[in-house]
Amino acid sequence: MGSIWEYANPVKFNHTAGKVLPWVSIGATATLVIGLIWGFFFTPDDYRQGSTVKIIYLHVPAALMAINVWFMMLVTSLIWLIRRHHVSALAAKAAAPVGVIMTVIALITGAIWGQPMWGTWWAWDPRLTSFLILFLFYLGYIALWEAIDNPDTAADLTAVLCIVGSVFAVLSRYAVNFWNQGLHQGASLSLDKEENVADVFSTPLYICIAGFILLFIALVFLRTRTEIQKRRTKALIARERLG
Amino acid sequence: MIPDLGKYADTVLSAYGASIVLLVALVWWSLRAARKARIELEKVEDRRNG
Amino acid sequence: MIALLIRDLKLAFRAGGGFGLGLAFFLIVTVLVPFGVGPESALLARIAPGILWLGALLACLLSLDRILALDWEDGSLDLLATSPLPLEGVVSVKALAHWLTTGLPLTLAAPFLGLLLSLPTQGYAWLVVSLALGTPALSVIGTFGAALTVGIKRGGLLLSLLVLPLYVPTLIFGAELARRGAEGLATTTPLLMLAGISFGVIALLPFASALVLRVNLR
Amino acid sequence: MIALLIRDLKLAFRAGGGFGLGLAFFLIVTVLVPFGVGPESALLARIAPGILWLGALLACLLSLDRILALDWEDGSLDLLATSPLPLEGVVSVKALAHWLTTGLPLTLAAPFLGLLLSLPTQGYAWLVVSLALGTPALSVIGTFGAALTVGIKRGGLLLSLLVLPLYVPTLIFGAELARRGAEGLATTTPLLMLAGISFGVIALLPFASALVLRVNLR
Amino acid sequence: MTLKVQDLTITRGGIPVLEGLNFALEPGRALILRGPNGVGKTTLLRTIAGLQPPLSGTVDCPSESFAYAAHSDGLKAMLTVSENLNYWAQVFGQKDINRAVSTFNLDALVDRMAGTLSAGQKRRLGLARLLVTGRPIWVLDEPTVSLDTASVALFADAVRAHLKTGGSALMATHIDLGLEEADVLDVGPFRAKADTVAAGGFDEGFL
Amino acid sequence: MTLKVQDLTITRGGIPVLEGLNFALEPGRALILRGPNGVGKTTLLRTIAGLQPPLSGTVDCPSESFAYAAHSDGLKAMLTVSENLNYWAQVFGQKDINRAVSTFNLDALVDRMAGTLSAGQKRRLGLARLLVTGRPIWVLDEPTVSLDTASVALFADAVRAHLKTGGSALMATHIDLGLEEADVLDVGPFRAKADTVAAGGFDEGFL
Ligand code: HEM
Ligand SMILES: Nc1ncnc2c1ncn2[C@@H]1O[C@H](COP(=O)(O)OP(=O)(O)OP(=O)(O)O)[C@@H](O)[C@H]1O
Ligand SMILES: Nc1ncnc2c1ncn2[C@@H]1O[C@H](COP(=O)(O)OP(=O)(O)OP(=O)(O)O)[C@@H](O)[C@H]1O
Ligand SMILES: [Mg+2]
Ligand SMILES: [Mg+2]
Repeated sequence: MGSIWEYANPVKFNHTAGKVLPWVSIGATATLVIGLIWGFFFTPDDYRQGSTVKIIYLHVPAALMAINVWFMMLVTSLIWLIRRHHVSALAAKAAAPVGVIMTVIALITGAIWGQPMWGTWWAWDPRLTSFLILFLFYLGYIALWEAIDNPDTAADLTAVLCIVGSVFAVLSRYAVNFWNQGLHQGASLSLDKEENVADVFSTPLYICIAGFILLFIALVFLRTRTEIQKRRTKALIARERLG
Repeated sequence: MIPDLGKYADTVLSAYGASIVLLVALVWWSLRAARKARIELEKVEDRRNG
Repeated sequence: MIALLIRDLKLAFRAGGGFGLGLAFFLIVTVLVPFGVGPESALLARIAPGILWLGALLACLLSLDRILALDWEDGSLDLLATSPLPLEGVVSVKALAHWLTTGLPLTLAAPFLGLLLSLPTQGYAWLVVSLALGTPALSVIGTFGAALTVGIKRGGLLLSLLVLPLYVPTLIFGAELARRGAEGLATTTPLLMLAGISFGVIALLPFASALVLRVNLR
Repeated sequence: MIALLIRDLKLAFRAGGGFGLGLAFFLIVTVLVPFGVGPESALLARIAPGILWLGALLACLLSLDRILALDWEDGSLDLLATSPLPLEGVVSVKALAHWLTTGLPLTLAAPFLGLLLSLPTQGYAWLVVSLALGTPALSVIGTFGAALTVGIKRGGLLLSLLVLPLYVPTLIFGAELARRGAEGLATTTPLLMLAGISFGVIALLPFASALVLRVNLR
Repeated sequence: MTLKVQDLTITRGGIPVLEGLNFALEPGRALILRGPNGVGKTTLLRTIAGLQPPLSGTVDCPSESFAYAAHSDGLKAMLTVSENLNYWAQVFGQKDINRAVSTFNLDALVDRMAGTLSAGQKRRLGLARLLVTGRPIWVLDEPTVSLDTASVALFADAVRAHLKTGGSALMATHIDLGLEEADVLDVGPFRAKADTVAAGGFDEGFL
Repeated sequence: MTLKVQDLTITRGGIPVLEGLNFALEPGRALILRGPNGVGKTTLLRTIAGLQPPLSGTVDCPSESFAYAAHSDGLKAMLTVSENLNYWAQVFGQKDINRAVSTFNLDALVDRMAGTLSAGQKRRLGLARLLVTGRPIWVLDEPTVSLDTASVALFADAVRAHLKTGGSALMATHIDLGLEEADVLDVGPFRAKADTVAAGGFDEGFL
């Protein structure tokens, strides 16, 4: 097998990605379909929230992914800055749009859920607010990638932005907490204190989370490979020009 | 078939609808970009090899 | 280094007055707010600290692309990078010049604008303190953003997009400090946080800015 | 003429997305307001129409210097002035391109941002109407300002200073229209005034802009 | 279309720089302006192209007959070479950019962003723009800056071809273009003297 | 201070443009780079000046020994000629600007804003900046663009004086500078070939 860094070689990565991708995709589709169907059709309503509790199967996995995708980008950015493995930088680039969509899903499902639960689409609750800020970070990150032609320059700049941004994201989270006490649920995976009720909801929820994670892995493999191919195409065209 | 969602049917359905549309769009967009990149690359490789 | 500072200040004064204009923008934003939200003074007093902070932030933001873009376009930045000055020093001086021409005048002018928005009497001191502590952080963070976008043709709006989320903590603590001051509440926590952010940012961010600038000059 | 429009739009999309970024700025200003003035939704709802109008105005303002300055710097404007296109047409097309890349997306995005500021339900339609009527005036007036300041190195802030007073009537009637709409009051007067300003400005100001531009090219 | 310049006095920054200029440029001819740095060649060309008014005298030709090209080429870094040319072609009501592309040997570069060209390549693109204007009189300010010898020859050929079709060209330059058929006018002797200024105009109080 | 360039391969926009460059520049010597437009002279000079990293090979000289001057002169339109020079002198730890002013015949212009100079006057000011850097190796990209013959001679004299004091100069240019003592290096033959690129690096997947 050798060291993990071998996969930082684009050729090797493409090869492996090609082999792994179908399986991950099938796994992602299967778990997502099972989890969502289970959650949507075969769970009872919550006694307080009624049927809206079903939204949790989308909302929580998306919210978790939104944060973790950024975290993954932070790690790959550091790897790029320290070891200068192109695949690592491209993986960060590939992950960002997925992260944005996850953030948007969390925001939209949250907003839709908030309407019946809190009587408003949007409140300046700390958790909601920090998600909005995360969304802005994603937008800025993607815009910076788009704005620069030279791929290595873009990789360097976005990597630094990602790191500085992470520090500020943590700061904002603290600031926002200080600024407003919220309406949002605390971070525990149980809706009610009684164990038995929670179980009913939590098994499909775990399946959905697994599905989102698998989907993310599949998408990142696919998109990273796309980015690698785009760069190769660009390099080859440039080479043709040299004659 | 659809379970009884009570008075929150709109809420739940629109949340599922919006999320699934976004997820499908993301996947579709990624696949399309992948296909485009592959075709481009093959074109260039062919030109180079033959 | 001092030559650089003096030149930047001179240019700010001559080239259409970077200094007067930051101030003017601040003034105008504050003046436009009553046109937008209506003239009741109770309402205005409540939103005054927040709006003043927001106005200061926007005035800073608007002038960020002057920090480096002009020097980039005419090649000065290339020449500075090959000069004996360390790039970390260059970006720090640039941030300082930006603060002297924007943050400082804004801080001094804020009390007068507070008057226009019926800010309560006990609020003035805190407003000035919060701006004096917070605007240096705005300049330093802005310089980082300017260094990130320096190669990009007319990156002005991209710059805003990148910098604004970075401004959030400063804005929250700054406005909170000013607001609590105006309402006579305890101010220790936001004061400490604001000071912490400013010092942290001033100590660390210039290294990131210099790094990024070096990449951009390649 | 159409070639000019197409080129401008192309450039706006390519050069770091003039289009997405105007929008982003609007979004960010609106998002920052609660950080400044605090999160209570009753307060936010009251100031929402005014703040949204102010945000749209600032987003326009920030992008004004793209209208002519880039073309000036690289000499395109000299070449356009010697081309068969009438300068009046050129400035009108520039204003149109600016509106399409800034005003229009802002108008379409405003309802979503209204949500963030807890705008009352009946306010949305009026908000959109007021922006749809008012933003063209902002673009045309802005083009005039850009033509006035085109020769000045980094005239960005001077431009803001000149243009903002000219924006005041539009802002007053626009925000008034949106506010009355949100509060369910009569809207005829501000509606008529806003429409009058827009049409007047679109019909007359391009001549002034062309005149000023010609002077600046000398 | 003959360009006639009569008794022209031109100003820069409010100060007269050249005075008493008289010359004519017939179709099919080229005229090269020479003169030391700062004498006022750029100012003269801008005046003739109609970008600034003369202090006195006349330029006897409508400004619609000029194609002006100066130090800045009006190229957009974010548009490709062909998009740049197409745009100017459309502005000047022309269709075909192929001749311009091939004349200045830009074929290999048509799909490159103008921003990624080297100095000389940018210049070639800027000159190619002249061919899509369809205007008879070229007014050129130091057209061959940054060009290598081969490209200077391309340019000379382009000018010759333009003259053949009845066009004419007015150029300011410091280096030799290899255009034997061109006349040369040294503007040095027309440098404005201090007393021109007071020549009894409305503004004599200022000047 | 001898500048030694060994086996240098340089890239622009991620693409190799010149490869296998080897040359040395002794104190007291000048070297003129020639080559067609777009071959990579500007890129080479930027690499040597330390503004961008080479793909491979070494530039054997600390970047503190270079004074770099390119197309854009780093002049501020709103500062006067003497303010511009003074500023750069201070940045480079020098005091005296008089020699620079008189060498490039700028005496009459010292109090003019740099923005109101003509193209050639600006260029002279840009070149005068070299004299206030106090750096031994001049790295110049097309230094004589827009200069008239007299100014080109001034420039040649300045270079000669610089060489006499043990400095050296590396210049890219398309025109004749009248510097007989300079060596000439044609970079055309060093144009990168397609297979340099694939030289088995880590990133072979891209290239
Ligand atoms: C736009 C609005 C919203 C956003 C951005 C949002 C964001 C989040 C985030 C980030 C999490 C993950 C928490 C974690 O595990 O660390 C989460 C979890 C959750 N959210 Fe929301 N939320 C929103 C609205 C709502 C609403 C309206 C409700 C229902 C009343 C809701 C109910 C929940 C629940 C039950 C969890 C699971 C909590 C747990 O971890 O046990 N959210 N939300
Ligand atoms: N804004 C200004 N105010 C005052 N004088 C100016 C201004 N701009 C230029 N000048 C002066 O006008 C004169 C003519 O300038 P012009 O650019 O026409 O010269 P040129 O012949 O083109 O020179 P070059 O060969 O260097 O390009 C110069 O002496 C210049 O210094
Ligand atoms: N950003 C970029 N991306 C890709 N290629 C580029 C980029 N910038 C420049 N090039 C190409 O790199 C090559 C080298 O350019 P360079 O500016 O070094 O040439 P040069 O020898 O200085 O030419 P000139 O004599 O015209 O100034 C050119 O062919 C140019 O087209
Ligand atoms: Mg000139
Ligand atoms: Mg070059």
